[in-house]
Amino acid sequence: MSVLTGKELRIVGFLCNWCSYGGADTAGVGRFVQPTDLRIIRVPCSGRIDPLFIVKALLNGADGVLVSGCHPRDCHYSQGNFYARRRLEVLKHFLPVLGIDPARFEYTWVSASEAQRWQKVVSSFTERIHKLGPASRLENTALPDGLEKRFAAIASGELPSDGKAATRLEELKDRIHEFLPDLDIVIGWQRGFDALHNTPLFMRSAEDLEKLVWGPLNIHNTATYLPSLRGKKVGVVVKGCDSRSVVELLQEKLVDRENIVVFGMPCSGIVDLSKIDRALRERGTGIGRVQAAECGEKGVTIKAGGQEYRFAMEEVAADKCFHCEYPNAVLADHLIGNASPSSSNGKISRQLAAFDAMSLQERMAYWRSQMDRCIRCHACRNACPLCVCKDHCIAQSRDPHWISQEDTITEKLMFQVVHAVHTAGRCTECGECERACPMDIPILAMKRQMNRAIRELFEYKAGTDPEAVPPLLAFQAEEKNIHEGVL
Amino acid sequence: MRIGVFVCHCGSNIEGTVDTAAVARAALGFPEVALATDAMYTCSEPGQDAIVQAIREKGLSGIVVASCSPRMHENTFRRAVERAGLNRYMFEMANIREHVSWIGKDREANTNKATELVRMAVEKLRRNTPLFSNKFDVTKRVLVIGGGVAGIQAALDCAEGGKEVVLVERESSIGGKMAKLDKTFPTVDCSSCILGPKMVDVAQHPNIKLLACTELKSVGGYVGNFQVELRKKATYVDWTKCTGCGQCMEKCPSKKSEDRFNERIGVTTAINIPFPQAIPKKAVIDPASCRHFLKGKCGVCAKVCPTGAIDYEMKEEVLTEQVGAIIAATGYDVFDISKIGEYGAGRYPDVITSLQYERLLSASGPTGGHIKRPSDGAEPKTIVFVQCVGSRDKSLGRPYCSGFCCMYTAKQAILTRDHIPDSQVFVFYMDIRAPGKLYDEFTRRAMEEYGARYIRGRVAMVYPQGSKYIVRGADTLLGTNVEIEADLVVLAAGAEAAAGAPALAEKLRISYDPYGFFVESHPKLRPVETNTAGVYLAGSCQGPKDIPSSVAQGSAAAAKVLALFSKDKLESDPQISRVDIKRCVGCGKCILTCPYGAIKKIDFRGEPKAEVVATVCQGCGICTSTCPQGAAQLAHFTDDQILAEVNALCRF
Amino acid sequence: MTGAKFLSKEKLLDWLAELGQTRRVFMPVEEGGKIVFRPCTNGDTPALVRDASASPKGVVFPSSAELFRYTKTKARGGKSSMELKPGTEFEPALIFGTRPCGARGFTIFDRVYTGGKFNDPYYRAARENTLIVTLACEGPENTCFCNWVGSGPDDPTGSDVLATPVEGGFVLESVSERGEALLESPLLQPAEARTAEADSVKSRARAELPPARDISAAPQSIRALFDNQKFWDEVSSKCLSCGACTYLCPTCYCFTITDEDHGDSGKRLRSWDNCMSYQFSLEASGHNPRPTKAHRLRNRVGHKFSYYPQLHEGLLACCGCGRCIRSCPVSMDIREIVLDAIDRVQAKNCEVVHE
Amino acid sequence: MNNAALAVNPYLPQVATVLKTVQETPNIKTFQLRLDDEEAMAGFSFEPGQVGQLSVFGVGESTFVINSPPTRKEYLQFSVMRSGEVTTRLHGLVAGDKIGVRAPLGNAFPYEAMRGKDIVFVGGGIGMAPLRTLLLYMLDNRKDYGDIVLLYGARTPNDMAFKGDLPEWLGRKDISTTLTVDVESLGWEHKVGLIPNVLKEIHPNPENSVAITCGPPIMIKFTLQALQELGFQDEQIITTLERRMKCGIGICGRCNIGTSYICVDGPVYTNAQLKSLPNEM
Repeated sequence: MSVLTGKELRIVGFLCNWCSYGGADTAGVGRFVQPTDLRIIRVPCSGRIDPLFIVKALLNGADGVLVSGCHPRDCHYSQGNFYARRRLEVLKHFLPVLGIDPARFEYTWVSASEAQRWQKVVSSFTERIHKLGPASRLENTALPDGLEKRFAAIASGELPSDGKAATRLEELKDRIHEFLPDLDIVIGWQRGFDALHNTPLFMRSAEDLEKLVWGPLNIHNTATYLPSLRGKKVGVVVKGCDSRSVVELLQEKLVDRENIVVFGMPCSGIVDLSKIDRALRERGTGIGRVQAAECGEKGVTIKAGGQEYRFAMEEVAADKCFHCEYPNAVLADHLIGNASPSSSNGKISRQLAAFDAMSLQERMAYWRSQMDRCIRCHACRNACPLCVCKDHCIAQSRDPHWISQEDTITEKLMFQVVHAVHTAGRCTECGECERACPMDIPILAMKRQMNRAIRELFEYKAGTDPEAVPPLLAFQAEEKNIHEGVL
Repeated sequence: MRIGVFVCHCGSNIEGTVDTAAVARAALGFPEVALATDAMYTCSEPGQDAIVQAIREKGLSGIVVASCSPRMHENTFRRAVERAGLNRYMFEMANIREHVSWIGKDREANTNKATELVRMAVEKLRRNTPLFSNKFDVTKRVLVIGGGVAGIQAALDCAEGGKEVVLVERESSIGGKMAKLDKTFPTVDCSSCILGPKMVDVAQHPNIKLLACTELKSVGGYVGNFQVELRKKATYVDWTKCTGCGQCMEKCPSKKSEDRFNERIGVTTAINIPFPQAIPKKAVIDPASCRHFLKGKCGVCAKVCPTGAIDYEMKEEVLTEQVGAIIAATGYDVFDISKIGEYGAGRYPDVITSLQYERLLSASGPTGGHIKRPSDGAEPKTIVFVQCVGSRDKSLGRPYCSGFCCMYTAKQAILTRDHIPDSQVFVFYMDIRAPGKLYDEFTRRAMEEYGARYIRGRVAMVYPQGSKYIVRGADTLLGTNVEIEADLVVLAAGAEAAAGAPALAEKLRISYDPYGFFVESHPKLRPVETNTAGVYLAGSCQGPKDIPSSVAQGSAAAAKVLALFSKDKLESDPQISRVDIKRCVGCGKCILTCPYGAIKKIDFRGEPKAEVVATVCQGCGICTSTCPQGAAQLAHFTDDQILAEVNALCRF
Repeated sequence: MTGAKFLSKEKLLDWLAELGQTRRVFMPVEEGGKIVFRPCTNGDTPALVRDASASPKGVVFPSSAELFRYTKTKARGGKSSMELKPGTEFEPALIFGTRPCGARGFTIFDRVYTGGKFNDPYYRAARENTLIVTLACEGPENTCFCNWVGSGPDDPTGSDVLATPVEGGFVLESVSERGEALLESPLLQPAEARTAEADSVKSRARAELPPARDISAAPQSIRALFDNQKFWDEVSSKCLSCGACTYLCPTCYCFTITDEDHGDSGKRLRSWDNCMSYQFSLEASGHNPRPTKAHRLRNRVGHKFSYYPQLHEGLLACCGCGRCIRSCPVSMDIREIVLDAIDRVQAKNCEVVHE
Repeated sequence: MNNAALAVNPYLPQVATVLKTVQETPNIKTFQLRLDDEEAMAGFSFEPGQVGQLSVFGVGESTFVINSPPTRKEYLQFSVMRSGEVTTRLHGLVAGDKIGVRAPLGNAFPYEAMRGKDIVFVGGGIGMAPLRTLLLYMLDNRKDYGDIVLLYGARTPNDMAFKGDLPEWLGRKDISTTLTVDVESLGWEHKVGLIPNVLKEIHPNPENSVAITCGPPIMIKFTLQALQELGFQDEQIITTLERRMKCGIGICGRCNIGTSYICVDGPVYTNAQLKSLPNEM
């Protein structure tokens, strides 16, 4: 321990060179006595501060982190602190998701002349951290009994309804058939290795078209493939949620509008294979032994081990489909059939509610127990339609060296935080990260929490407007929903 | 790497509350530290020599100095390590004075904290790499925006220094606010007599290219190599032919054009030369009041013009200029007094601004130098001056002092008494701010010799009574209310940022304060520089200034430009962002967020990539915190360097 | 050889506890809906209804392990020295409840880690000190294809003891000498007639597996298709290039080496890596011989079904456990790719013959 | 195997101390080092073409050809071009710093089989490093070999490494040395032109010859073409591919070209061998 045990806690400060570092200097020159806990890292601008530095500090031993920059409009680089304000405010909302008390992090503005104000900021922040005491460490948390069960409470609510899947498939095929000659590839779905596992289909010819299927087993987000097919003429069949990814990719100019043709299908919800697996296991068999499956209006009928099992859609639908706001494509060149009615009723999902009900300690323990299973395959990342860095992800990079190869919960969780922060304001909650996880780690929960913060702060929903700018790549001089200045 | 650590006592400044020897001992245990020592004054000559010697003798490849703030001495030590042959960026500073010894009393805690700051500096230094500046050519031409006195001074000084100047003025003549003034304080000499010759110098100087009726459209490029687009407005008069004879003005049938030069006291002709001493002395048609443009027929000016200069078909033009530096001297605007309803400006014709009053005083003004009430042309006998109108007023969003109002009010009080010896002059003031040379003496003269009655207090309201105005205010010294029956009320309207200043600042990529004034690099030490290299400030665009200060700053800006141009090649600051092309996925997020437009999209083997324009980048690092894959890295503040600092603090 | 033993279901935990006195015992347990190998602790029950989601390889070959630690020390006068300490000793372990495919995976490791020019001392120590009690399968899942690679639901390869589930417990048969010692526990009874029951469980399981496809032409076919970029582009179209397959695979043994420093000391780590990752083959210069997912998938399939068998007497570097199919986010099916490759080459040869 | 430590724990480097560094070019630095364990140093032997893994502790490892000849035993020499993380940190090392070495690894140039033959060395940029060790070995055993032709090229004179060796090589009568740079440069007295073109100009006789070439991928590609045009058979052309190695001991699985692992089967290959492998460069 390099902090003076008993006397000090570990507080890290990030100060911009021009205002706050100068303010701290001025406070020194004025001999404004301050507590000694704070150690200051000088950065050129508060806009240079990646929120991940703060998470890194807090996950690795800091008891508090303080950021200070120039007052809004006074930025030496004219806009840096505007960006910083948004990013830091989002972080403040996100920290409790990790089980970190948001009071352990604060950002404020101090100019080079505000010596007294700096003294006050340091003193009151230090006092606050001392009141909170030493931060609990991820590796020392223990999961209270029953917590996992409480959280695993199956989502419920309404599903979008649609009963005409079969006729629509024919319509879809006709439409694709019409356009296929002008396209290099059309992405859809086909039956996979067994009756429950559909798999993405890359149609290149009319024969391929025969393999196309439609239904709640089309669980994959077809938009994920688009950036890697840039330069080709690509048709893509989308569900409502897939279309939001397309919109987001268009917005970020990662795909070219003129090169993609979107076939929108109204969706009535998809199944969560993990739920089916769990349900089958409770009945003494398993998803690996499924012989036949049929999805109808009433739900899913499965034959396994010579027995037949029926599940209502409500039992096995993916969580994201309950209260689905966009069952139809938000952007499509060809909309097939009538739209499914949205099932959104503005209620928050039970998963979010269950998470909200946990204490900070419990949340940290929860992540500890979940991340323990992570094998670091990064399927979550590669399945994410918006993780466009893929081959250059900082998870495997040495320069910058954000994440080490050490097999620790902290490093694994740090990666998930990186993912959540990098997709903040961009994530459409398609849920591919969680679905792709071979270890069933509920990482979507983290992103849903992040999205909720983004919605509250910026009244923004990703993947609905191809012309919008993601909120963390923009700013307003006056932020309507950000009320900083606690210190 | 072999690191040397020097812990400074700073006399007793640090040593008083930090055990520097203990810090040095601890530092010796840090990675790659080959030498650690404490010294009395590291920044002194022997102190620096010790560093140089240690580098040479011990083969050190990096230096940490733990002493004062890097804002104080970073450059001093960088130069020192450079003298010893190291790259100047192989140096880090731990601030153990301002951030430790001066703010903490507990010697143990301070020593401990200082040690940690040194550890942090060492860990960062381990990840430092030598950085080298790039050299690039300089276009030795300067653009001066604004032809007020500050701009004129800057332009003349640069031109005298042998550099080409492009002087751009929005109006049809240079001269700015000063040209409108009758006399100047504290010498009460004639404003146009001292400004006029300078304006002529501008017109005649071979190195100055004067572009009036012209505005800045866009700025590209960077220090030494700006590409500037200028928008030359249509004047409908071919200036190459116009001789400024004024015949058109005499014959122009439309006499309802707003007289901007005379501060809208009265009207003028649609074709107009604003004032006799105008430079350039060329006519301009105001299409808003010209009959040709309004009704489609007239053409009187075209008929009378002896040189056939009238060109109704003239179109706006865009000119491009290459310059190496830019001086912004766009001046200020006068606070809109109609915003204060209780004074009745706008409703009552005889409540006017000081600048309008200045036109009334001026011999070349609309009244020929006779003070006449705008309402009835009568000579006012009782004149009330109200100071701090739109200054020092938080409720109006103008908390700042406009600086020069006290002085010009005193001047106008004196001139009033000169013009109308039997007049009575009252001045409502908050405080008298007269700190300049001979300034206080001057205000005293107004009171003592000229009998202006100074009343300390604010005016609550002005309302008409008959042909006069009742000015009701407080005398805070006497603690009484006062009411004065006035013939004319002159409001000392404060200075505010020129309209469009923020938009211009954005084009120039410089900062502006909440009021729209441009922000200098450092309030004390870099008063004419801005945060954008190669862009300088002169005059009131940076904040309210009187003539001497504006001229001084104009010269200062010119000196900066000449110093810049004294080098044939410029060196770029290497603490800028770089994009690792191997990691870049071309998502363009950095391009979106860069406040300087310093990142451009390039094509690299058929794939889009980002590239930093080294000379435009100012090193803020927003791109680095934006780039999700860490491809954009701000040199000297890379992710790894900051992570090393975080880890040094958290993991030990 | 001692005869087979019977372990009653009731005594399973006791037996594991007994084994746990001398070594760490790992067994499959359910966690968050998945089955993973965890150290056996009091109160846990093993999840034996199906094969574990993750393979047991992590016990012997941890996802990240220290190769060594270094400490730099400075003596007075600036002279420094560097001390290296090899990774920690392996504590004896036992894996209970892997399926035959998981145990077979280690034998594919062995040839690389201890059978080549250089020996991996960490792996060797772990392998030598880890006993494997394998649970024979009662029936296949849709993704199982162990019989294609020469294995089967009761394949003892790589195991020390093979346990076959029977009514009320397990029949334990030793496969190795070390396994024999495990059967000496007083908690076990002679299997006697239950051996026959076990045999019928095994043969039933074998019968339940769909017939194996002949993939003996895979090594040549895949090599022949090496330059057929179109083929690899097509079969890799839907691949996300995530590498979940490799981390779950009992035979994927590739790793990366990275250093982590902490002041003047630090460690060199050896961590799982996978050939589906762009970084895997990225050279320092920025050149990448396997720039696209098609190139990388070609290497993965090639390695398992062509290169490895060519180097190791035809042994495929695949144990047919089907994890890569079962857990693939987009349900890629490696069986399909191999068969496709064989078919294409055959079809092409036929064409040649017909011409 | 010549290094006992590798047999015990092939991952564990031997600690060595940097004796001397030479900045060859702006981005190539040469290191001379000695193993700290004197006994190991005395017992150390290798063959030309074999590589070593150099460690910067805390940063990582990278592979380089030992470019001092086995006949000069007082130090091991490596030349490092700065390109990645490890090489950048290697460049930061100064005399006295500690470094880790795992060596010798990989195969060697078939220098025995080359006896009595004419030798053509074609090196480009940092690619001269592997050739140097063989060249020096041959110079130390000069009578065993026939005519020796050396063609060494770099982008600019500034990028030319081994400036300490060049005067000797140029001056010796028993080898024919040609230097070339890509572009004309002030004060440059040697050839100007791309290596393959200059090679064609020199026109070495393929009869009873072996060509050894090393350099950046693009140069290799055209040099191979040039050699073939000159009549060199695939068996007569040798190159080295150490840049893909990671663990160095044939286990980590990343340097394979089909069935061949560069770190144990290579890094030295004849063109004939490479052609029998899948085309994955």
